[in-house]
Amino acid sequence: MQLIACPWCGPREEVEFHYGGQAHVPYPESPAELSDEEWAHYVFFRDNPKGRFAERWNHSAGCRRWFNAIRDTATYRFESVYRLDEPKPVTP
Amino acid sequence: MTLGSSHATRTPRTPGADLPEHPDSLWRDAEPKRSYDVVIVGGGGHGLATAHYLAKNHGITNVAVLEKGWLAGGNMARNTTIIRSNYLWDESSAIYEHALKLWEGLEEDLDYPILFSQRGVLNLAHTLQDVRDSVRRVEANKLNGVDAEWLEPDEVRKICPVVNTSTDIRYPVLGATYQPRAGIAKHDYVAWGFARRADEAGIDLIQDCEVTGFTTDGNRVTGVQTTRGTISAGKVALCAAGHTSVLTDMLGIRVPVQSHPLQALVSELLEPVHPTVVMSNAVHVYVSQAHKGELVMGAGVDSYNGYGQRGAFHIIERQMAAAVELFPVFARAHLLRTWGGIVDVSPDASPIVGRTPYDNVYLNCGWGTGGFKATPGIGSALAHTIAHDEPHPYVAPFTLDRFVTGALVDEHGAAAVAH
Amino acid sequence: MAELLRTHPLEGWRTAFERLPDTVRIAVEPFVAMVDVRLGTVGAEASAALGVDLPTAPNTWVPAGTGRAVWLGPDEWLLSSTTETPEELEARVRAAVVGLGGSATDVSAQRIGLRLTGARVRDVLAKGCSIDLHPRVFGRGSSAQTALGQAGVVLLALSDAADDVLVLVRSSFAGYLADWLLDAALEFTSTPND
Amino acid sequence: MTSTFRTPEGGRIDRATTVEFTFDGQTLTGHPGDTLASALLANGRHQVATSIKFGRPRGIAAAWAEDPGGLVQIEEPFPEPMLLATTVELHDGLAAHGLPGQGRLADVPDSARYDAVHHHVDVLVVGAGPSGLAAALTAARAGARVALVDEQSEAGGSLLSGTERLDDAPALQWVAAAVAELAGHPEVLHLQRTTAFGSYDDGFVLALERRTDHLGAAAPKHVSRQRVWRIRARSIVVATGAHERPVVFADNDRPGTMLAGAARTFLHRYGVLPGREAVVFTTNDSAYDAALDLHRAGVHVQAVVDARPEGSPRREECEHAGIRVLSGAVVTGTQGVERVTHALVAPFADGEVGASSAIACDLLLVSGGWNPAVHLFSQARGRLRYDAALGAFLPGEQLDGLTVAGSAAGVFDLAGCLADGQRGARAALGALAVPPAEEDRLPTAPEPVVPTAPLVLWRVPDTSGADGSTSFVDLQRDATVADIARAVGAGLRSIEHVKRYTTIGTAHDQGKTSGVLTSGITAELLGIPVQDTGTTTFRPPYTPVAFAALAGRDRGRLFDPERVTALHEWHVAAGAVFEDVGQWKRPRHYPRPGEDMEAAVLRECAAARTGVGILDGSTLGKIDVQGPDAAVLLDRLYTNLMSSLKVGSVRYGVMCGVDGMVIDDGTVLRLAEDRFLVLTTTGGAAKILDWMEEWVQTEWPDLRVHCTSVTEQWCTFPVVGPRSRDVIGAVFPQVDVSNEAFPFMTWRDTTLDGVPVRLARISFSGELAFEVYVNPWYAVAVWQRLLDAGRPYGITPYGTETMHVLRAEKGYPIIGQDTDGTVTPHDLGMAWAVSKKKPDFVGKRSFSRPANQDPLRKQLVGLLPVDRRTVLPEGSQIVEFRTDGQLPPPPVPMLGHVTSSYRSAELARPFALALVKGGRERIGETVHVPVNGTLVPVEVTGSVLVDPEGARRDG
Repeated sequence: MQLIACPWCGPREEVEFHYGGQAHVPYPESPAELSDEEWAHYVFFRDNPKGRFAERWNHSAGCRRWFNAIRDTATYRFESVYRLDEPKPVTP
Repeated sequence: MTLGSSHATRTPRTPGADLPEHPDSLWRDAEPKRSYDVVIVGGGGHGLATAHYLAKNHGITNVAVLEKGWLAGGNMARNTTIIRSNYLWDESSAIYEHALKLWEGLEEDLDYPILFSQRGVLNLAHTLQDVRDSVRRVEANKLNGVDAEWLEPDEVRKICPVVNTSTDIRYPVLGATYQPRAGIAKHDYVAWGFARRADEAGIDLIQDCEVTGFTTDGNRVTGVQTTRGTISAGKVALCAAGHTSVLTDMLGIRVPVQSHPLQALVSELLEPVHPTVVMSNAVHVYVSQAHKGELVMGAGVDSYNGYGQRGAFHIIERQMAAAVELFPVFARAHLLRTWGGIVDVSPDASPIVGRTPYDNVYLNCGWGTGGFKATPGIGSALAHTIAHDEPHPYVAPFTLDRFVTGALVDEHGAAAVAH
Repeated sequence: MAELLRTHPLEGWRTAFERLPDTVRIAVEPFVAMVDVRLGTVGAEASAALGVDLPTAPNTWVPAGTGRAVWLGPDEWLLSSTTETPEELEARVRAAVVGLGGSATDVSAQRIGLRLTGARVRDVLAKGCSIDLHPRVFGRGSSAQTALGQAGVVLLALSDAADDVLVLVRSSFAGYLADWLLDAALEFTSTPND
Repeated sequence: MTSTFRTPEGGRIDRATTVEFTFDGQTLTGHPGDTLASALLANGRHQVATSIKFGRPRGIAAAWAEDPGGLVQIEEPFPEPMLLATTVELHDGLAAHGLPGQGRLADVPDSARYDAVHHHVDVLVVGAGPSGLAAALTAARAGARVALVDEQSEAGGSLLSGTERLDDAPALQWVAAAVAELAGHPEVLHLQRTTAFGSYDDGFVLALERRTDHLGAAAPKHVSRQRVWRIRARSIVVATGAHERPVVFADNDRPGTMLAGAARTFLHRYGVLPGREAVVFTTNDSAYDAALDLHRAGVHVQAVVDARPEGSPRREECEHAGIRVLSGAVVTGTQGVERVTHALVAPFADGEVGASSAIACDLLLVSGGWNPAVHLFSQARGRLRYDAALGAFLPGEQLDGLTVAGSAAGVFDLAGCLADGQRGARAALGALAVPPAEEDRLPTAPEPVVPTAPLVLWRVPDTSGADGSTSFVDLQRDATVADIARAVGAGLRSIEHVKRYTTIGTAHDQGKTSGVLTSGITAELLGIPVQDTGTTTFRPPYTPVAFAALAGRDRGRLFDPERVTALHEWHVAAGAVFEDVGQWKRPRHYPRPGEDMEAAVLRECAAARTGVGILDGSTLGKIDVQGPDAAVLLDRLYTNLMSSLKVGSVRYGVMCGVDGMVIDDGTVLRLAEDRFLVLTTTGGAAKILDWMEEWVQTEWPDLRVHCTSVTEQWCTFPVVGPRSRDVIGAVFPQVDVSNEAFPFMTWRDTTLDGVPVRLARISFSGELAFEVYVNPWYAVAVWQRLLDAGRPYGITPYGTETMHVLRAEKGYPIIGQDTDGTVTPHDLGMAWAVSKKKPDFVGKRSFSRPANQDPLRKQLVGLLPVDRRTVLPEGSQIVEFRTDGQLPPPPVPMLGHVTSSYRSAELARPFALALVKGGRERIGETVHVPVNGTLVPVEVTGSVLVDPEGARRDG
């Protein structure tokens, strides 16, 4: 049971949040120009690292805002959360 | 008290108390050799079964199984041991039915008491759409030669009297699909049976041997770098389940799987009350009473990616609420132990098996919650694929390429039953 | 013209609420006009147009005319009024914010209000609310969107002693939440009616 | 039986009151304050049960949750399987019996209440022993919000089991004062009978409070029997003490064999003599206290058998008291049947065991040292380190927000535990930047005697000839040293493998006494250091927790919310039969007396097709989409064009996921240039709002648009049928309802008695229809007005079943019933709803994937059973027509399946919708549907079976 720090509402229980998978996977500029393989990678393929992962969360039971987080998938520990209009933190 | 009375008061052995003993000899703790014809990465159920069938069906025995921890210590030791083949799509039911047929002869094949108990599996329906999906699956199963029936609530009660089939609960049981040949087995016994067979065939089972990288030459992998040195390999099979991505990242292969925690739990030993296996997606619970009498239950998949082999407790709490709702007599059963595994889930909830961009590397992942029940099936099919260097018909539909063409085997989209 | 008869989803619960002890009182709030306001930037302009300074601190509410302004998100508020009709409130607020790139939607019937008062309110809420309701943390002016039991709610602290809380809940969940609250309060009732 | 083993005085029991209980059918007595175990011992009863596998007698071997012996089944006041007699508080009317290994569940539902409470603190202290109390006092005095939880019925921990003194007074006086002081701090929550059973991320600890079990039949019904405390602590002090560790030897499971510390507990806390003639076998100094205390209480202590050659400095004390001390000796076995009669004692030097001689005793106390209770620390993923001197695993690192104090951290003297508790609390406060109080005094404890080093001895070599097959490591699993030897012999090296091979540690006690022993013995057999073996993982819960306690109040009607519309009471009064649609309760049909569903639905359908019907469609999802870019957003999310929709008009639309599969559909009303009302399916309401928010927030933040749910802001009543215009016209006379003024797929605003009402010409039935939108405050009144106005035309309320028949006759799909996440708009025959003009919309790119070009994709078609009688079961599969009317042997290729199937009043025959491979190409063909073993021939038709040209709808 994590305590997740919503950038707006502050720390809330994990149950208040909805997971959104890998962050920073933008919708392609012009999908029509992509090959089937390139499109498939956008639709289905996401990173799945063991360790630090930049991912999307939504405070669904609270302010309903999406935000990003750097979390370690091995320890589950959140290293940082940041708003969508903030750049991905530079991590060592 | 006297000696005589003591014998008089001695109670008979509790039913189920005596599981068959494990044999006096299991496997050598092998040291890695310099080179093998086939290196299987991952000493879980799939890796061990593949090793066994490589030897048994194809006479390939210069094989190493590399396990980063202790043999069969991952999902194989953590799953809820449900075995069934009543999947919706032809491709799925084919491989799982192939597995089920092997399960039925596995005790003899392995000469190991794996306690495969064909007590049947009930998949409960709680909504009208559940009923439609259930009938659809039952009819598909029948046409595919998989034993399946649709049961009305009173028939459900006959098979599992402790299920709450009253109509005044929040989500009344409207019926269930039933696969009589489905059941459970003892996971450790299964894994160790495969391990012992593989070991007998001369295959090296190498523990505490973590893969740290691969040596490649063009589109071939020539060696596997491990914490116990580099091992050159003629062919490499990846059977690492939840850790697949860690390996494919080393190889630069992108695989559309996500690793999630999946929790399970067990109660104390109880007198028999639950003769079958019951699964419910709507009220989310799946439960069986294992051989010794403990209730074994699975909970839901945690939503986030996780390699921690643990999940959040609120999922267990919800699971308990569902269990008590569906089985009121479970109220004072006790949660004895909880644990978690790592399931590798693919976008269509079907496995990804077969060739990779590397000529001599074979992929086997994405089984999600279906891995255990598939064990002998995928073991034999993957062994065939490795031996003949072409996908066995049972795994042919499960290519990586289907995500590009869109020819998914969408057990997920079709709302088939998980686990 | 004669107004149409209004019915409240919790009419059937009135007697049960009346049986509650003073330590946990539950009162059904009368219908009020509520509007959901979305506005990117709130400045003097907005305040002037709306006649209220929308609170920019998360998890807070402020009095606004005859009603309240509740922070729902970085660009979202819930405005209520006890004197305007839903249509009047939406029209007024919409007129005020549209020019500023905002929007306003009548949500008067989306939620119903339950006012909980008494020394045991915090204990009752703690049975299904995971946020800290300690008076030092959740004093008057605090608000929270969170879950109570299995219902999404907006909680407004109306006192500094956590003994006066307004619970806003989606209308379709009202019956569930009422049952949930009565069940949670049972141990504080002298004459258990389970 | 009289309590012949009860001391004349002392203990924490209420001797003035006697309670009656039954065990194995025998009526016995005890006192409040007893546990079932202490009461049994007081009655001279050691054997509680027989073992699961060998049927060997088993007795009480410890005094609390670590007891491996005393498993019981509770029968009264309510059956509960498998509890430890040592943890069951005695009460009048308690009935129990010993368990051979399997518990029994009650066959009636449990009527007790259970609940959960969230609690937030600065400092959580687990354990109210000397360390925990000291920690709680320090934290409380500093003004912190504190929770102190302890699993026993009263505070004191180990002090309850001894005769220690603090500040020159009995230590329990200090305990009482500490408890009183804590009670004086308003911010302190002090819970006894509360077991912290799991520690999770970010200071989250779960604790189970047993609130009424000790009250027996007197337990109040309206108070929860057990409560799960969900505690969020900014900092945690774990002061959970230590479990005494036995030494393994032959026949060490015989009742009368008990941990030395447990004997002290029974003596001092419960006033019970566990025996009359004792032998004490130890490898450390702590057991000397037991020997001396029992001696003072009148027990004849035959000998203290100390495995250490040099013995202990406390030897003199014993000998002065006339107790024989045998240094460099071990117990090699026992004699007796239900109860120890002799201990076999032999000299022991350099691991060699000499010839043994029997010493008569009815009580054999054992101490092999102490295992700190590191469970919570380990659950919080703290690494353990092996301490060779103690022969125990200790916390091996400092965790953020969690400190281990006292004997849980390997500190075993009273003064040290008090100081360590205070240290732990100060560390916790420090992390929170809370200064400790000026006045934070610890009581003075007597100087500890410097102990001699304990000897780490896991097992006494088996000289009985039984080869370790009666040397029990896990009594609950009947697992022995011989089993571990077999496991190692079989080639196993990992402790996890050994555990699985032997099943050690998997029973009720989760290996509290056997875990470390197994590591030690395995290491010995493998000839490797114990730290290399390690322990198996400590998994929650620390002690077993009842399912119902974790279910809490989420049972029965609170299991899952029931969502209802403003008209629910009306539906109930009208005798509606309800259907679960997600969390909603929707009327499925309104049977009249004597009607079954089929009859009711045929009647409701006929009304809608020939007269007028009315539906409560309020569960439909509704989203208000506002802003200058509202149309742009909808164009990107719907497959068809929405920006071209005129204000005042309505358009049907389909939404797809990025994979090109249909996820929802519905109608869209354009309210203004910059405002739309989007209707979704009932199930899609929340999903589609989230879908819109996700795209707007994460991909298109530049769009000036806002989406707000108004699902419960509007009730929706479709008034359906040829006479609907008459009804609407009568209720809303100011509205020109003529087709010219109010055509199909337009909407109009009006009022009713000053209440705003929106009317829309939308038809999900294919009939002339008007949807009435109104604020739910007035829903009942408006619904009633419509019924009154419709009475002359026989207006008939209808439910979801009739709605489904009507829409199916028109070939309108239900997303989620006629689609399953693998269906595109083209598959549904809705190419017309897929814009060719728009350069892109969500899902468009996926349409051109190879699999989407497959002519054999499943397509939505109609099916007409040729026999005009059979209602095909929904879900039925479809196969090629078989001239012989027989199914070939499996596998039989399938063409698709029946998604919807009904009896049609309009068509006077059953019909169905189905997804069929290349279905549109097959229109006119006959295929087979297996139904209960026979092949039913069905004709493939188009999906629209009623009024294909739409004359009724548009008229």
